[in-house]
Amino acid sequence: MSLRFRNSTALLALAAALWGCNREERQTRGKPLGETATAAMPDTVYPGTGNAPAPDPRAAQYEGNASAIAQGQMLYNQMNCVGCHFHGGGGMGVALMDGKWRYGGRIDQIVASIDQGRPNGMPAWRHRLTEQQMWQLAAYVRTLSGQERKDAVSARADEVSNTPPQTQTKREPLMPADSDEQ
Amino acid sequence: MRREGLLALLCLSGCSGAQTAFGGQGAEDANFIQLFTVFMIVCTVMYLLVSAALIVAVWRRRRTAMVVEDCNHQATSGVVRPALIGWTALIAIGLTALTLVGFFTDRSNARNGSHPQLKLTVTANQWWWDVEYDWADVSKSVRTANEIHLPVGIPVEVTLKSNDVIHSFWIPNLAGKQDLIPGRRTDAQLLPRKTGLYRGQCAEFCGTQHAQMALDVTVESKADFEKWYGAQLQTAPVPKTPLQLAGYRYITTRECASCHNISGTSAGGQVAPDLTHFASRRSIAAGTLPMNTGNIYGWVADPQSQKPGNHMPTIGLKADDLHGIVAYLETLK
Amino acid sequence: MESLQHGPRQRRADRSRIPPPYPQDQGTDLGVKSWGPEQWKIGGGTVWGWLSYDPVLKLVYYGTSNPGPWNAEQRPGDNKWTAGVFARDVSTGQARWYYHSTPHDLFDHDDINETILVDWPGPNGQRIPAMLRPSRNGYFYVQDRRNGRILSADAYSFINAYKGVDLKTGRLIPAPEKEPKEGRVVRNICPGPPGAKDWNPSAFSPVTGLIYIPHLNICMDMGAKNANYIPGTPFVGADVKMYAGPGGNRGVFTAWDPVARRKVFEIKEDLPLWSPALATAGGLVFYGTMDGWFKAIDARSGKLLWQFKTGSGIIGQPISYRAPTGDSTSPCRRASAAGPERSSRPISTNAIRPPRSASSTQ
Amino acid sequence: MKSAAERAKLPPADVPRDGPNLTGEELETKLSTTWSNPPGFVGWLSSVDHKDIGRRYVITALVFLALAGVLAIAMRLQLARPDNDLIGAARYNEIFTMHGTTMMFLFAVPVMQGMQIYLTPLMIGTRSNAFPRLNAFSYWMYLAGGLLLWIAFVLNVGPDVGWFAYPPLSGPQFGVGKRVDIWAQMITFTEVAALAAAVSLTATILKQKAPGMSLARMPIFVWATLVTSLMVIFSMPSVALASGMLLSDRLVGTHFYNPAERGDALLWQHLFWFFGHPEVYIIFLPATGFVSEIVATFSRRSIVMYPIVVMSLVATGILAFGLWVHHMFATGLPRIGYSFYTAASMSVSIPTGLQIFCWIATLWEGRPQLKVPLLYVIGFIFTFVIGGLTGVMIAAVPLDLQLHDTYFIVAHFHYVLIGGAVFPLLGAITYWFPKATGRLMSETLGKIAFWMIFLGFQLAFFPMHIAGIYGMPRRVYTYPAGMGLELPNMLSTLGSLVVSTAVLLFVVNLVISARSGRRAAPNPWGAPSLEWATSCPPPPYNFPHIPLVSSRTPLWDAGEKLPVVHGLRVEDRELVLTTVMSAEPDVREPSPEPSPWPLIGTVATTAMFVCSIFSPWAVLVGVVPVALALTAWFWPKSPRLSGSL
Repeated sequence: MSLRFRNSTALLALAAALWGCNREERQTRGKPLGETATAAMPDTVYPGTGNAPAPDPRAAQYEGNASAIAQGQMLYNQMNCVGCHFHGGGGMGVALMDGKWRYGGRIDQIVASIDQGRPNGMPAWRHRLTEQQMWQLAAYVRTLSGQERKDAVSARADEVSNTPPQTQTKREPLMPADSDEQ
Repeated sequence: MRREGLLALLCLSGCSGAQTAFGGQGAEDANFIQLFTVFMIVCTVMYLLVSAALIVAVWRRRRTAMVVEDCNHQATSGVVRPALIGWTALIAIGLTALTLVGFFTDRSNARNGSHPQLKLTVTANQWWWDVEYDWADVSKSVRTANEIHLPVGIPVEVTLKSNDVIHSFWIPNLAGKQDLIPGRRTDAQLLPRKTGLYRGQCAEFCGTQHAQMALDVTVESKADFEKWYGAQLQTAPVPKTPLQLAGYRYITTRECASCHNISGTSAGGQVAPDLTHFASRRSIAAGTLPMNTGNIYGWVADPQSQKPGNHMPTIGLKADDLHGIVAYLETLK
Repeated sequence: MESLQHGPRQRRADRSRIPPPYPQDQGTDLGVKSWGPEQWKIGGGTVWGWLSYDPVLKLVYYGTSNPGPWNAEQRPGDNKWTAGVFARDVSTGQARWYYHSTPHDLFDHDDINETILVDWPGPNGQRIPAMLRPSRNGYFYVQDRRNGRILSADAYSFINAYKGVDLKTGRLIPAPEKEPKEGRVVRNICPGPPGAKDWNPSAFSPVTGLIYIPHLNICMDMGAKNANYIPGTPFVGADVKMYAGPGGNRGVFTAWDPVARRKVFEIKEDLPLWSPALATAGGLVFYGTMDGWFKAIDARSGKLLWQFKTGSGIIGQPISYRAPTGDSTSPCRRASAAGPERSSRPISTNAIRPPRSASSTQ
Repeated sequence: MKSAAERAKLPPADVPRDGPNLTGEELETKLSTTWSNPPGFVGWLSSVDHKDIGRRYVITALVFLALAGVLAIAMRLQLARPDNDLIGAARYNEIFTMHGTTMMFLFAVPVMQGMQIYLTPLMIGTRSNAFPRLNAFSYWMYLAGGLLLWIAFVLNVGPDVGWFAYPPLSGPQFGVGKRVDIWAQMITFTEVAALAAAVSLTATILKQKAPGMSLARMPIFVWATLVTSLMVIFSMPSVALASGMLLSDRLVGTHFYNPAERGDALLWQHLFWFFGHPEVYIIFLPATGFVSEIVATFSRRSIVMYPIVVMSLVATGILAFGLWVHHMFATGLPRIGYSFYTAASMSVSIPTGLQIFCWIATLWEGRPQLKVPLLYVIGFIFTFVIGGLTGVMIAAVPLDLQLHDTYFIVAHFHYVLIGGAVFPLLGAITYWFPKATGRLMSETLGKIAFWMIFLGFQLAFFPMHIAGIYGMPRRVYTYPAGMGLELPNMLSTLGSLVVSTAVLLFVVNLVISARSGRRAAPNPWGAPSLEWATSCPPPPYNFPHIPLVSSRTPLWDAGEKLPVVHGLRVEDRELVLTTVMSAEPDVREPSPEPSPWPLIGTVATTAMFVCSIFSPWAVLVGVVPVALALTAWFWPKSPRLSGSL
């Protein structure tokens, strides 16, 4: 086979490997033993705005990772997030399927919200959930507004149908945090 | 006598097995062994007939030369037609007999399980068993995980549910398997005849850790069962030593309480095995590790290395937290 | 007053002299025995509805809320003292009697609705001190408030979740096919979780002898699942989808004749009626709708006499009072606010004089 | 040579046809130019010759057999010792899923269909399959499905939910990522391929038998092919529908298998096993066809009681559709229903019992020659009957409740699939190797390989019966010590190593003999059926003149010269179509030319199928190129006279 043909197939295989492997990577242990510092405290006056902290290196490991999102979906039901946020529509808790993120919509900012809790009833899950679980939850929460890649998401859960299939959810544009209603 | 002979024949290595269909300690499994013996005999006879016929047919007129002797390669000798009729009759009669024997064994199994005096509900989850004893007096019902205690001689009805995928409830020494299917209620009947320690296992592929989803079954006398049941009704003991207190405080306020339940404490999680009488069980994590202090340390410190892919996360505990937790867990007899 | 209704006997000091009216409520420590072990501690059943007081009998009447979690499979047993009505002695706090309207509640049907105390026409002309209650499970209970015995219990709204109330044993007859099972949705359960009528009180008019019930017509599909208990988070364990009941309207304003035990008239409203009712001596009945219409209807015929558009949905209680000018027509004042937290912020409006012509043409 | 257009204008009489005045060398050169592939690589890709397609099918299937065999060795090494950590849980689940899926969908069915495609035209005396381009399309779709699955496996996107993929584990919530989608789409590929091949084979058998070859004179292998093809046509749509519904559940959130929304996990099991059980007979019946042919040739006489054997084939084919619920005895369905399926499962062993009787009777009546193919047949009977009898045992509900999903079942189906289908296949490859390559395989190497496979197989799979009874469930990546499972598992691992070396030896024998084996005469075994009437390897047009058949064993009864039929065109591809029952010559039918469009159609369909894993719109957009390819494929050629005789 001509050199050019062999190189192109090798390149294609590599690209396919990269594309496929991150989604399917099964990371069973979140991080090595020992505690790590959680995300830095956000600027409390206009949380989620201003100079958002540098993106956390762990984001790449959880964003678009199918098994993390699946675990997050299980935790979302098990940790009673459904009770307040329903299936993304919101009730006592804020809606998670729209683009408005008062405390920042990036995955590490969502982890900070879960970790530290937020006013009006969001409990702090630090020490109630492990780091890995919080990152998995954040990865799933982002799928409710269509932020995650469509091939890593599960179309529905084996429960009463509630939202349109997340594989078809339109990606909500992330609105700046200090948008109209404070 | 026939069964013992057969057992000896097939017992290649130590058939004291805690998980073998040849245990025969349950009514249904005893029926299985008898039926299995009947089928083995009939099938062996048929097999010997076929083999003998084949060997004789091949050896009788084998020739090395590759030539068609005479052209009458159509003629068939007189013996073939009656042999065919005899063979067909033999197969038909044999199969009809086996079908009827199988049918009546099934009926006797159903009769054994028709008047249960003890009701259980087993809910399968991904890779552990949630066991509840449905007592007539609701406040006396006991909830445990990955283990079943049964009084000998009492017919038991087990209602089977699943919270996620299809599993299969199978304790070979006692009875055949029944699937646990989400959205459906199936049931299994057990009638233990001999006391002893047995082991059941999930028999339908249910995901990453299907291989390590076992349950310990203890069949004991009625008195021992009552004693065990009474102990299970008690709530968790109050921690005494400071180390146990530290463990108690960690478990009831931090990650563990989000999933596990310890009756009598504020840890009320319903989505992981009930730990109220954790230390009284024979194994950890659905039969993955035998119950001893070293294994508790190993499991709590890093469950993902013992049973990779299961839903218990590695918390990354500091040493003193770990000591406290293990100390407290060991008080939960 | 003791808000924790159940618990072992010594906690509740319950020495009710007259036994509860029905066998289902008789026994000792039922508050613990009718639950799984330790489940009564996280079983809910608090009080948040309406109370009534009978100065003559010196009894206080109130209902208790639904058992937790909504997934009934997780809490076997009758789940005593939840979703029922207590009658307590006002001085000692002893429970005189208790009636369990919805044992082992499956659909979040608290029984905290208002209990209207009336004198009921007894068999041979004498008066029975009775208690009327349009309950959330859809039955209009008429009970003898001295001992809780049921005089009548009829469905005032469309119900398929229950088959009726057995007047001899006082027990609600369940519909087995409507019982939600873990892992499988049950469809078309009426009434839905907010019940046939939610907390918004109805109004009794001694003039017409009718009860004016602003209530819902909502059915649901319900799927139960294993609820996890984490203090500080909702302990529900059910997926519910609510939609309009038969007829397509989500609200009904019913005038109910408790003696004849039938519906005199009803007004179909598109949106669910969460506004209480007010019946006045002038033969008018006032109520508000979710889209902000404050309406007055004729007490006898139910004809719409007058309506006024307010700025937001109405769930507040309309009240009437005599103005200092001594004018006979009683101006109205009601609070209207419909917000998620349901706190009703009164919006004072100027006095509303019902059009003279309308009221005089009765 | 005149151009096609000019030939179209010639009066029928002047068109050059094969006959007494146009025969021998001159005819054969003309025919080979008409029937050979266009030159070059594109010509190779656009070949529609059933021999090319059949050879490609068999070779590709054997490659997949080797790949799945390697996975089997990996599994056996992991299970050699208790609590072994050679392979992790997730990886082991992927491996056993790939082993099962590849063996069932990418080896067993395709290799049987490949042999059928290669042999059927030769055995019924015609020049090509009925829909040659559909055949080519079938192979390319099969290849595309196999590549999709194995490329995904290499890229760590391989399925890990078992070859049966029961929802809800394979459903949208628990079947994480795109693993199960790829498995389900591979099913779509292999179903389309199998259906296409089955339709082509059925039409070939019914319409293109040589004149005189009535249904009662067809070789038994052709009967097996007919029954198998009809079974494919009736069973494959069931799993195609099931996997389609699973894909739509996973991609657009439908609720076919969602128990919470009134879907049902058992719906999948019914649809899958309604296909699943006929599939194992689709694999087994062609093997009985091989056995009948080999037994007839090597005992030097025709099969005893031909009608009984044919009736048994048809009965097995029909009964196979009535017993799928014996895979679901543990799912809590009504018990009385189970007893009907027990009876049905027992009754399906009667026709097979009759077939075995007839083979043994044939050996009894004839003069058996202990050549390698016959050795494989004898090994088949010894092994398959054990598997059949354990099958009868697990047909009874009380036994199945203990033995279901244990290693007893693994032993059972390896006995009936390897014993029942792979042994006859190896015998058939040895038997028809000279016809396909013109060279004989070596007898000594063949015998060594046979005995190693036969004994290695017993060592590998008989202990699994014991492991199953000792409580070892299926699909476990490890097992605890102290349950008595150590010895059976160690023996099984040793046995599997013996079997793999033996298969290696067989492949070596294949490769060496293909190049330097003894040259084969047209009929090296003195066999009776038509495919031995033409040369080894057969020319592109198979037969210079279409033979005339007057008995079940034409070569044995025809003496020197096989009577032939004249009158087919020479410069155009033409076949004789005969009536279905009595094979009276009916009409001369033009046979389609080689064309690259089936391959292009496959590429378009592959693009549509693969992209539809990721977005439902791919189905709409992808249909356009597929439609274009099919239009070009069916574009009518210059008009030609298809004169009647």
